Formats: sequence, C-alpha cells, structure tokens
Amino acid sequence: MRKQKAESGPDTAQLPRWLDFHRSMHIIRQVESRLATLFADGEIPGFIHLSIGQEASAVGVCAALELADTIASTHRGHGHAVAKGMALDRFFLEILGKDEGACRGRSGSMHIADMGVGMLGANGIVGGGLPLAIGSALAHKLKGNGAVAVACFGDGAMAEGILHEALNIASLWKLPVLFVCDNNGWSEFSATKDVISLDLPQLARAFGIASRHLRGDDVVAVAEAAGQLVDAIRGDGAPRLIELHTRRIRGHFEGDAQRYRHDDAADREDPLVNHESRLLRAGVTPERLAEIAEAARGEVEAALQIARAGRAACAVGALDAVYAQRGAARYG
Amino acid sequence: MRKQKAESGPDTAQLPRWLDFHRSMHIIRQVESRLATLFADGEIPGFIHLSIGQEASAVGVCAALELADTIASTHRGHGHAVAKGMALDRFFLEILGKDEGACRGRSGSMHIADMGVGMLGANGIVGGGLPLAIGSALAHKLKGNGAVAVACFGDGAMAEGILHEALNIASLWKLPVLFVCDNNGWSEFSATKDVISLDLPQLARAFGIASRHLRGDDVVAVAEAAGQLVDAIRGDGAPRLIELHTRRIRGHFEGDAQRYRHDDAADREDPLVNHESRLLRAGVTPERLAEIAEAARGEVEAALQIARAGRAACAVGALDAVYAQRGAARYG
Amino acid sequence: MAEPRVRDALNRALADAMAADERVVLLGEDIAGFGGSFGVTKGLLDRFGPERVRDTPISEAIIAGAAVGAAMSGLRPVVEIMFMDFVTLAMDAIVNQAAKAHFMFGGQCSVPMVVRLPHGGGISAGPQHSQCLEAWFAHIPGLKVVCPATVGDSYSLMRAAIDDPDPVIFIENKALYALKGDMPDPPAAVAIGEAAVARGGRDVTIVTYGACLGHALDAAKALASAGIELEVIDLRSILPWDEAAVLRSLQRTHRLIVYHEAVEAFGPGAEIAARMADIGFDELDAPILRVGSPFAPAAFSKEIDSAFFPSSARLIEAVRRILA
Amino acid sequence: MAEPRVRDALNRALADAMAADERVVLLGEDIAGFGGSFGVTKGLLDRFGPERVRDTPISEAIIAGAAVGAAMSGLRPVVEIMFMDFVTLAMDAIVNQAAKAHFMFGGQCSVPMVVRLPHGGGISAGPQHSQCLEAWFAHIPGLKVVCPATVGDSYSLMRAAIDDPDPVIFIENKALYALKGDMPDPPAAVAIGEAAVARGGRDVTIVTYGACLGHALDAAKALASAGIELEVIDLRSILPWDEAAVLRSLQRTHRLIVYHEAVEAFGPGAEIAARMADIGFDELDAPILRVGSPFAPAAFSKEIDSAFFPSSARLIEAVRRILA
Ligand SMILES: Cc1ncc(C[n+]2csc(CCOP(=O)(O)OP(=O)(O)O)c2C)c(N)n1
Ligand SMILES: Cc1ncc(C[n+]2csc(CCOP(=O)(O)OP(=O)(O)O)c2C)c(N)n1
Ligand SMILES: [Mg+2]
Ligand SMILES: [Mg+2]
Repeated sequence: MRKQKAESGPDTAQLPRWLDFHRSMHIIRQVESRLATLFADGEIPGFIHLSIGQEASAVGVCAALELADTIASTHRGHGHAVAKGMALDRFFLEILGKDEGACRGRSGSMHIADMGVGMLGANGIVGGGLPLAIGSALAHKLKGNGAVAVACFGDGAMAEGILHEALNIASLWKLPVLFVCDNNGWSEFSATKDVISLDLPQLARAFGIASRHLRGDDVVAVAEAAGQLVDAIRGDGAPRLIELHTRRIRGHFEGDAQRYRHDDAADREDPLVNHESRLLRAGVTPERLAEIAEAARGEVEAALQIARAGRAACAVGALDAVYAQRGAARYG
Repeated sequence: MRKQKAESGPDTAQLPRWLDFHRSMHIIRQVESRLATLFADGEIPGFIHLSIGQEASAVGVCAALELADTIASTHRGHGHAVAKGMALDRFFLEILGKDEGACRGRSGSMHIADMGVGMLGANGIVGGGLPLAIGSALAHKLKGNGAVAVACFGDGAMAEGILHEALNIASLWKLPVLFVCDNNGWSEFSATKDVISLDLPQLARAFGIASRHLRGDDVVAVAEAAGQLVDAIRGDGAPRLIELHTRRIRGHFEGDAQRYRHDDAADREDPLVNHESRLLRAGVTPERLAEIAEAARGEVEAALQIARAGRAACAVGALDAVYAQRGAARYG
Repeated sequence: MAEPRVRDALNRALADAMAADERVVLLGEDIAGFGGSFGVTKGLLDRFGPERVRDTPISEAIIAGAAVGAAMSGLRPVVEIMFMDFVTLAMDAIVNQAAKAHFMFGGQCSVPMVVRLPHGGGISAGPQHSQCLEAWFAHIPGLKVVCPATVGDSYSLMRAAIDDPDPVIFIENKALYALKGDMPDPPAAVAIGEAAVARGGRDVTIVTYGACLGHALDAAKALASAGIELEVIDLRSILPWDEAAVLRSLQRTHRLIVYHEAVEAFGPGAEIAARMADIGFDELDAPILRVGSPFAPAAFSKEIDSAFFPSSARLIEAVRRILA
Repeated sequence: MAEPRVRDALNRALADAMAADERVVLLGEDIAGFGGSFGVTKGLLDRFGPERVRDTPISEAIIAGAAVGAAMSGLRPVVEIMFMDFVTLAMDAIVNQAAKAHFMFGGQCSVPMVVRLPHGGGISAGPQHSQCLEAWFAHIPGLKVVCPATVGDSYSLMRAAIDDPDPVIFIENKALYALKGDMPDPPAAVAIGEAAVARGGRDVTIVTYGACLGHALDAAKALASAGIELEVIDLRSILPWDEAAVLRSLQRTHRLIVYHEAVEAFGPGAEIAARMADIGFDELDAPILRVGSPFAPAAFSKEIDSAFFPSSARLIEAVRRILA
C-alpha cells in the first residue's frame, strides 16, 4: 500500500479536533478492553467481536457525519455505535443484557443499535448492513433531507453477492451512500487473500463509484478522506467508497485462540499510538494526553457501573414484544 | 462497441466449418420459428423465450466445446441445447410436454436439459446457471478430465449478486469455466442500461479474469474468440469471460406485445444474414445456401412430427418420481 | 369500472395508499414502465412518478434488503418479487432483518414494509415459477402473512398491509388476478388476522385461502344438492390466523378439512389441523383431513400441472371420506 | 477414543466417507485450515488435502449452488453453512435447483449433496444465529431432512446422507456437539426415514428430535418415579419421517406430544400432529399437544434465551395436561 505523504507541520487550528479524535479513540479502546475482560470473566455470553486496532476507521468516518446521517454496521460494530454518538450507559446496558439497554438486552453486541443516533445496528449477517444502508439512503433521498447513509463491510464481506447488488443500485439510483470497507486482512480465521480474488478499487470503478483506499491507522487521514467523500456525496448525491486498511489486533471474536494466525499486517500501526505521536509532535504534552485517556477511562467505568447495576432483561414481556402491532389472533 | 476489423479474403480451408455454422444456425432459427407458431397456436403452454437473433452466440461458443464439456444455460436456452448437441426429437418431445421428452415433459422450454450432451439445463432463475457451471467446473477440475464448463448469463443477470460470487470463486480456485454473457440490451421489459450500472470488462478485470467483448452477430468471430478462450482455459485451467452483443429480435417471451420497445440495437445484424453474406462473398452459391437451409427445415420438421406423435406426459408416475431413492416413509 | 378484477383492486389499493401517504414507495422488477409482470402496478408510474415507483435491477436480495432499511428510515416500501419462487434470493432480508428488527432492537423501530409474492400454479410455468411457500413465512415470528381470494379483500388487505407497522408478506395468487368480483364502496376495512365465513353450513368446516376458495365454494354448491352443507372459511390471513373463527365453526360442524394449493406435507394446513387437534379436540367427530398439492414439484406438462393442483373433486372425495 | 462426542462422530463419518469414495468433497467457510467453526472438519485438510477440503469465500449462495452443479457432474459435495440462519442466502440453490433437478430433468440426473446446517440456541448467540428452520426444508419435495441426536446416529446418518443420491439437509444441533455417547463398532446402519424408540413406555408418546431428545429422556426419568411412563421416539429423520413408528406408538399410548426446539407455530411438529389427527384419530384419547419454542425470535440476553428454549419442565407440564 502507498505510504501517506509526509505530514506537513502541526496545524494548530486542527488541534481541538485532533484531541477529540484522541478522546474518542480512547473511549472506544477502553470500552472494548473492558468488554474483553468482562467476556473473559464470564460476565458476557455469546459472541463479542472487538474492533481494537480499527478505532481510527470508526472515529474518522463518523467525524464526517451529522446526527441525521445513518450507519449500518457489521458484527464488529462497537466503534461505529460509540463514534456515531451512542451513550455509553445505553451501550453497556445492552451488551450486559439489561432491560434498560438500548435494545432491551435482546441484541447484545452483535446487533447493537441506537436509532436515536442513526445507528441502524451491528449485524449478525456478513454483508447484512449493506442493503439496510441502501434503503436508508433511498429514504434520505426521497425525503430530501440531505443526509448520508454509511454502509460498513469487512474485507471478508467482499465475497458476498449483496455487495455487487448494493454497488449497482447505489450507482444506478445515485444514492447518498458512503461504502466503508474495513479491510483488516481477515475473514474470520482465513486470511482474506485466500478467499477473495478481487480488487476493490477496480470493482468500485466497474460501477462508476469514486473511491479512496488508504491506511486506516491514521485517524486524521481517515477523517480527511471521509470528510471529502461525504461532502462530495452531499454535493451531488452520488455514492462513494472508502477502503481502510487496518489491523485486527485481537482475535476474530473473544475466546479466539488465534492458532491459525501468523504475523500479519505488522506494518499497520495501532491508530491510538499513531495519533499520539502526531499529537506529541504537535506539541501536546504527554501529561495532557494521559489526562484525556484517563478521563475516557473514567467515563467508560462510570457507564459500566451504571450498566452493571441495571435490571436483567426478562423473558416475560420480551416474548410478547415481537410485533409493533399485535394481530387479531393468539401468538406469542 | 469497436467495429470488427475488415475481413481478410475468403479462407477456403474454413469453408466446411462455415457451412456447418450456417446449417446449425438455420436449425436453431427453424426450431424457434416453429416454437413461435406452436405457441401462437396454443400447442405449447407456459413460457417460451426465443433466442432468435442470438444464434451466432450459441453456435459460435459451442463450436469450441467437446461432448465432455458442460454448459449451464439461462431461460433462453434453446440455442444452447441444440448447439451442444441435443437431438431434435428429444428436444421437441420435451417442449411439447411428452413423456418421451428428455425431461419427460416436466421441464418444458424453461428448464430443458440433456445430461448426455453436457447440457445442464436452461434455468428459470435469472443467474441460476452460474453456480451450476462453477460446480461442474470444479468437478471437471477434480476429475482432471480437461473439460470446461460454460456459464451462460444475460445482461440483465449482471444485476444478480451470484455473478459476483461466481467470478470470485472461479478466479480464486482457477476453475475451468467460460463465462458467456449474451448481451441483448434487454432485461425483460427494461432496457438493461436503465437497471445496470456496471461495466463488464472492468468487472472481469477486477476479478483478474481475462475477457473478450465483441459483437455477437458474427458467428465466425464468436467461434474464433470462444475457441481461443476455451483453448486458453484448457491450457492453464483459469476462467475466461466472453461478452457477446446481440439483438433479441423477438419479444422477451412469446406473446410479448413489446409496446415498451423502441428501435434498439439496430446496428446489430441478424447473424444468419450476416453469415450468409460472408458465405456468398466466399463464393458459395445462393442455391447451395438455400439447399442447406431447406435441409435444416426438413430435419426440424421431421423431429417435430415425431414429437407431435409422442405420448403426453402423465401425472401418475411423475408425482412418484421426485426422488432418485425413495425414503422409508410415505410421501408422493 | 363495473366489475373490477383482483388485479384492479390491488392496483387501486396501491394508488390510494400512495395518494394518502407519501411515504409509500414501490420497488420491483419491471413494475414501473411495464406496469408489473401481472399488471398490478399499471399506471402508477405516470401518476406518482419515478421516484416513488421504481424499476429495480434483477436483484431480489437488494430490493428486499433496501426495503428493510428504507422502512427503518421512515418510508413504507411495497416490494414486488415477480414470482414467489424468487423470494429464495431475498430470505435474509425478510427473515433475519425485517422480521427480527422490532424485537431485536427492543422496540426502537418497526419495519413497515410489504412484500408482494405471486404464488401458485396452473399455467404450466414449471417447477421454478409455481410454488406456494407461505408456510415458510408463517413459521417466522415477526412477520405477518396474508393471502386474499376476492376482489374486495385484495383491496382491503393491501391497505391493511401497507398501514401495518410490521413487515407483511402479501401473497397474490396468479390464477386469481383476472378474477372479477364486487368492490364494496366504500371499501370494507379488513383487519389482518380475521377470517371470513365465505359460506355457512352445518356438516363440514372447510378452511381454505387463495385460489382454493373458489374451488371450495364450487364443491359446496355441488354437495348442497346432495344435502351436504359445507361451511367454507376463507382464512385471508395465515399469520396470524383466525383460530377463534375456525374453532367456532368446528363447534358447529365437528368436522374439519383444511384445503390449500400449497404442498400438503408441512404446509400451512398442518398448523391449523395441529392446533385444532389440540384446542378443538373435544369437538371433533372425525379425523382432520387435509387436501393440498401432492409432495412433488410443479411440472411444465399441462397434464402433470393440472393433476398437481388440488381440485374440488379431491376436496369432495375428502368430504365423502370425512362423512363416511 | 473411549467416549466420542457428536462432533467426533461427524468428523469420523466424513473421514470414512471420504476414504471410501473419492467423489466426496467438503466445501465451507473456515472448514479446512481452521477445521470448522464447531470443529467438525478438524484434521480432514491434512488427511485429504486442499482439493477435497475447501475453504470457501463468505459466499453462501455460490457454495450451495456450486455443490448442486458439482453433484450433477459427478461429485458428492458436503457443504457446511456455518449457522443455519445463513442458509437464507442459499435457498435458491437448495430449493429451486437441488430439490427440483431429479424430477424436473425426468430422472436424467440426481443431486447427491449434503448441506450441513447447525441450528439451535442456548448460547446467547442472538436472533440471527439460533434459528431452527428445518420445517422450511421438510416442506420442499425433493429434499430429505435429518437431525441426529446421538453420537451413533450422527455417524450413521452422515454416512447415509452422503451415500444418498438425493440432496440431504443434515441438521446438527449446536448444543449437542460436545455430547458424549456410545459409538457402536462396527457402526450401525441407519436408514433415512427411520425413527428410533429411545425409551419405551405405555402412557404418552413423545415424538422429538435434536437437542430436545435429551430433555425428553430427562422428563421421562422424572415422571417414571411418579409412575408415568413416557415412550420417547427420536424421529432422527424429519423428511421423510417415520409415520409408521409414530402410529405404532400411538396405538400403545393413545396420547401424543410433539416436542422440538423449533418455534411451535407452523413447525415440524405441526405436520406430525396433523397427520396423526388424520390417520391416528381413532387411537387418540386426548388432544395432541405440542411443545416448541414460543413465537418469538431468539434473543441475546441469557434470561430470555433460556426462557425461549422449550425445557423439560414445559414438557412435563404438557404431560400432566394430557393425562388430566
Ligand atoms: C452470511 C454470513 N456468513 C458467515 C458468517 C460468519 N462470520 C462472521 S464474521 C465473519 C468474517 C467476516 O469477515 P470481514 O467481513 O472481513 O469482517 P471482520 O471480521 O474482519 O471485521 C464470518 C465468516 C456470518 N456471520 N454471516
Ligand atoms: C431470479 C429471477 N428474477 C427475475 C426473473 C424474471 N425474469 C426472467 S428473464 C428476465 C430478464 C433477464 O434478462 P437477461 O439476463 O438479460 O436475459 P434475456 O432475457 O435478455 O435473455 C427476468 C427479469 C427470473 N426468472 N428469475
Ligand atoms: Mg476482515
Ligand atoms: Mg438481456
């Protein structure tokens, strides 16, 4: 992959924004680190897919978005949820399976959603978010609200035919959608190069969709590229695609012993470390950075404590809550 | 589309082959013309999709194939069946719904198949033949029999995600498959340009699949290109793609009033007329051509008469013939 | 329009819904310019324009999936899948996404979408264009499934389906599109989940829906002359289905036959029979019978295709058996 | 291996079938290098090589569809779809192509393929990773559907499925992979379509399969001390299912409960109940009851997930009701 061109000198006007990135990435990292320990301690059942190492992608892309924009995520969706603005207590309450959770404990990590902030859900189906984003973009377009829908997918999801159908219809209908590929090199336990034989830049071109392909370990670069693409989408309504090369620092899911894994993507940096170097170079003191990270940790811990004190979800009401409007007959 | 380069002088060594093309295309044309009248007369129920105008594609591609090669076709599959070597009486018996038909009257036009000649079936599902050809190619590869599988699809089928999955796996696994796109400009009652926003050459390239894109109204050019591609596939085992721009001279199906249709693809010639001009230029007499066409008509008529005298398919045995091996319990 | 057809009623329902609510949009293959393979959406493009009446690519998965996303973002999409058989390509969107969303997201959103699925045989369309797969959807919590059999119900159930906040599988029978019938003015309101007694009778309850309704009524007429009175219940909704109405009828007749075009084994009739063998057991004076298509694919051949359809003659046979 | 697990039996069956017949090939996501998400294919790559044990892209539609074409061209593919819920992406290949081919092509070919589908909940995997959708496949003429519940049957049915000339949907219950049990040596031959009487009893017939078998046996043990003797029939095959065995049992007990993990409404149990309400009607001394999952999606929350599973307590309740 092409190396980013050397950075121009520190841009102090950008500093507040950069510090924000630092804070957001630390929040996500901290959230997920806590999830890792909670899972290891048996406090969370089911599947937990962490995006540790991919925070710059979620934060950089969401930095380009407004509240009215929508995002349809993948099974690895914590970063997207938090970066899109989901409150941490709602988030933890959900992932701990509490009744006060955003989804009342029914979705957990793999389907976490918060409609109020335009987070249309993580998704248990690989490629499952793509059509949701297409539909959401269609709604934005018809309502003329100027909003953009973000369609997240992984490199493994490139194998699913739904990507093809989504690219075609987005291009054909000029839908305001930003396709975001988090390319971490892995399709579960297989290296993606062993199961995918396509070139994403060329694929986008085949559909007439302008695209950018860059390292996803630099939040500033991601935010800049995503910002330009989102601006372009708001300008002409047509879809764009961004591919971010990142590193999945942890296993496919928590509990993954990763015996299949050999050193991979070693050239991709930890985006948090990467960004900290930038901030240090820009003259921010290490103390300031640590302070922000510490505050993030505190925020996360506070939310987690609220969540832990929550009321466990309960089957009784839940099994009756299948429909928005019950039908005439007995079911449930 | 690029015009073919001017033909070099008549190649008399090629004449027998060219006359064969002439004969084959006339057989298919005649078969389908008769199907049109039979349908109009109410002798055939259901759906009949004619490939009139696309004969050069079926004949040219199948000219490159051996008996052991396989072909998975589309709903518009008569040409493929006949060009792959299906006996005309078996063919007509099937399409007239007779018990002696290749499929015992159960498939009719839309699913016509003849396993004995490697014709894996027309298909009622748009894109349905693609995975069948992939699987057949995998079987060829594992058996090491040197055979090639042909995956037919229309331009409308380019919208189905299965194409994407097929291209990926064919490329990844180096499967001996020839993708054949009959691009007649129509997706049923919609111009394909109104429902597809992708460029097939670029798409093939995105998957690293070498492709050729040419007019499909010149059987010699098609045969040459297909021959080269099939040779190449037999050489290195890797997939290739050919796109043939043709004209669907009749409606989407018989009975289609075509009110939606405005003059389209007028620049694409009738492949039969086109090829006759070539043969005339090569010195074949009009009488000889007419004679061959007449003989084709006779062959078709004879087969049709056999078929008409066939025994209508019968429900009694059929509804018990669902399984190759009945299970222990009652069903049927 | 003196005697409208089912197709007209559906068309009018779509038009009225679109006029009443600008969130209603139509998606499908050849539904705009061409007006739909069965003519249901004719004229709607001219009236409502290409933004709301959309010809889609041949991409069933994205059509259905986009409808889910659109519904989650405030539209009310009505999707046409040209033949029910092609819904095999759109099952993830319907089953894993649409059906689950309201529950899975804790009630944060609902998915008000309609998926129109033409089913049924009888036109030699062969094994990949004839299936009746409604039992699949009825087994999925979160979906609703309806299947009108009359002109009036076609209109009313379409309006109900579009107004419904949940995803509704709207099944149209291909053989019924040209059926003529009364269109009440103003149209009746029909709630999803409510059956209709299509004919009252005291001897045997026939529970049916879709194309079989007409055949059931034919059978009822034929048997009436022999002094046998069938009570014919048109289910109209398959999920939820009107258990109470079926039970009421059973309490009168004490005999039950379920009759539908879908393949009998593991078909929708199995649920109705099973449920009545539980809550209606004490009412039963005879075995519960089912009449459906035999356990085979549909075929092209006219002869096989017509033997495949569960005729009124087969229903009459079952009636004789249940009364024997 | 003293006490093999279900997972080991499946693994051994695959290995033995591959050793016996070189046409057998395996396709699936992460089945080769990783050995499968549930470890069923561990070691097979090393033994049979990458040509026959194939890691596929994440493309369920082409995996299943290619298996159909491969089977038509002489291979015997065994496909793993990682979770049954993902088969929503592969329905065309299974339903419109594989199931129809033998019939539709007039017997010219058959489609000897196996589709392995892990189903079932109980691991907080949520609404898109827990479904039991076997009723869908049982409704499709041309398919066969099996679901073993023991170590021995896992081996024997896998061998039978691979040997079968027709497409077989092979359902594995996720909660059973680690179950230990006897593995007869030599393994027993089990025909598709044959049930087993897992426990004899005179009072109530329990028809079950999959993960519910163990719970049914627990219930039987618990009730035996109260003098109630359940006869537990392990269906093993859902299509075709062993009607004769169920009827025989009913003739002894005169009471029937169908018990499975799939959602009750329109589930596999509906067919069994409906059929017995017909051919077994005269044997019945009580309503036919069903115990299945409630009509809701599975959920992540441990509390909801465990309430969702039809426990042996719910079965015992039903037994008390049927004997009341
Ligand atoms: C349709 C479907 N197939 C398979 C899976 C199992 N699965 C979950 S995540 C995953 C890998 C996805 O890889 P990628 O898209 O690159 O995302 P990443 O895990 O790397 O973030 C697979 C195969 C699934 N959830 N859905
Ligand atoms: C999955 C599926 N969707 C829709 C249809 C209906 N249909 C039959 S043919 C056709 C158009 C196909 O266009 P193309 O692939 O270009 O083939 P052509 O008819 O031009 O030969 C459509 C939409 C179908 N048979 N299968
Ligand atoms: Mg990845
Ligand atoms: Mg076309």
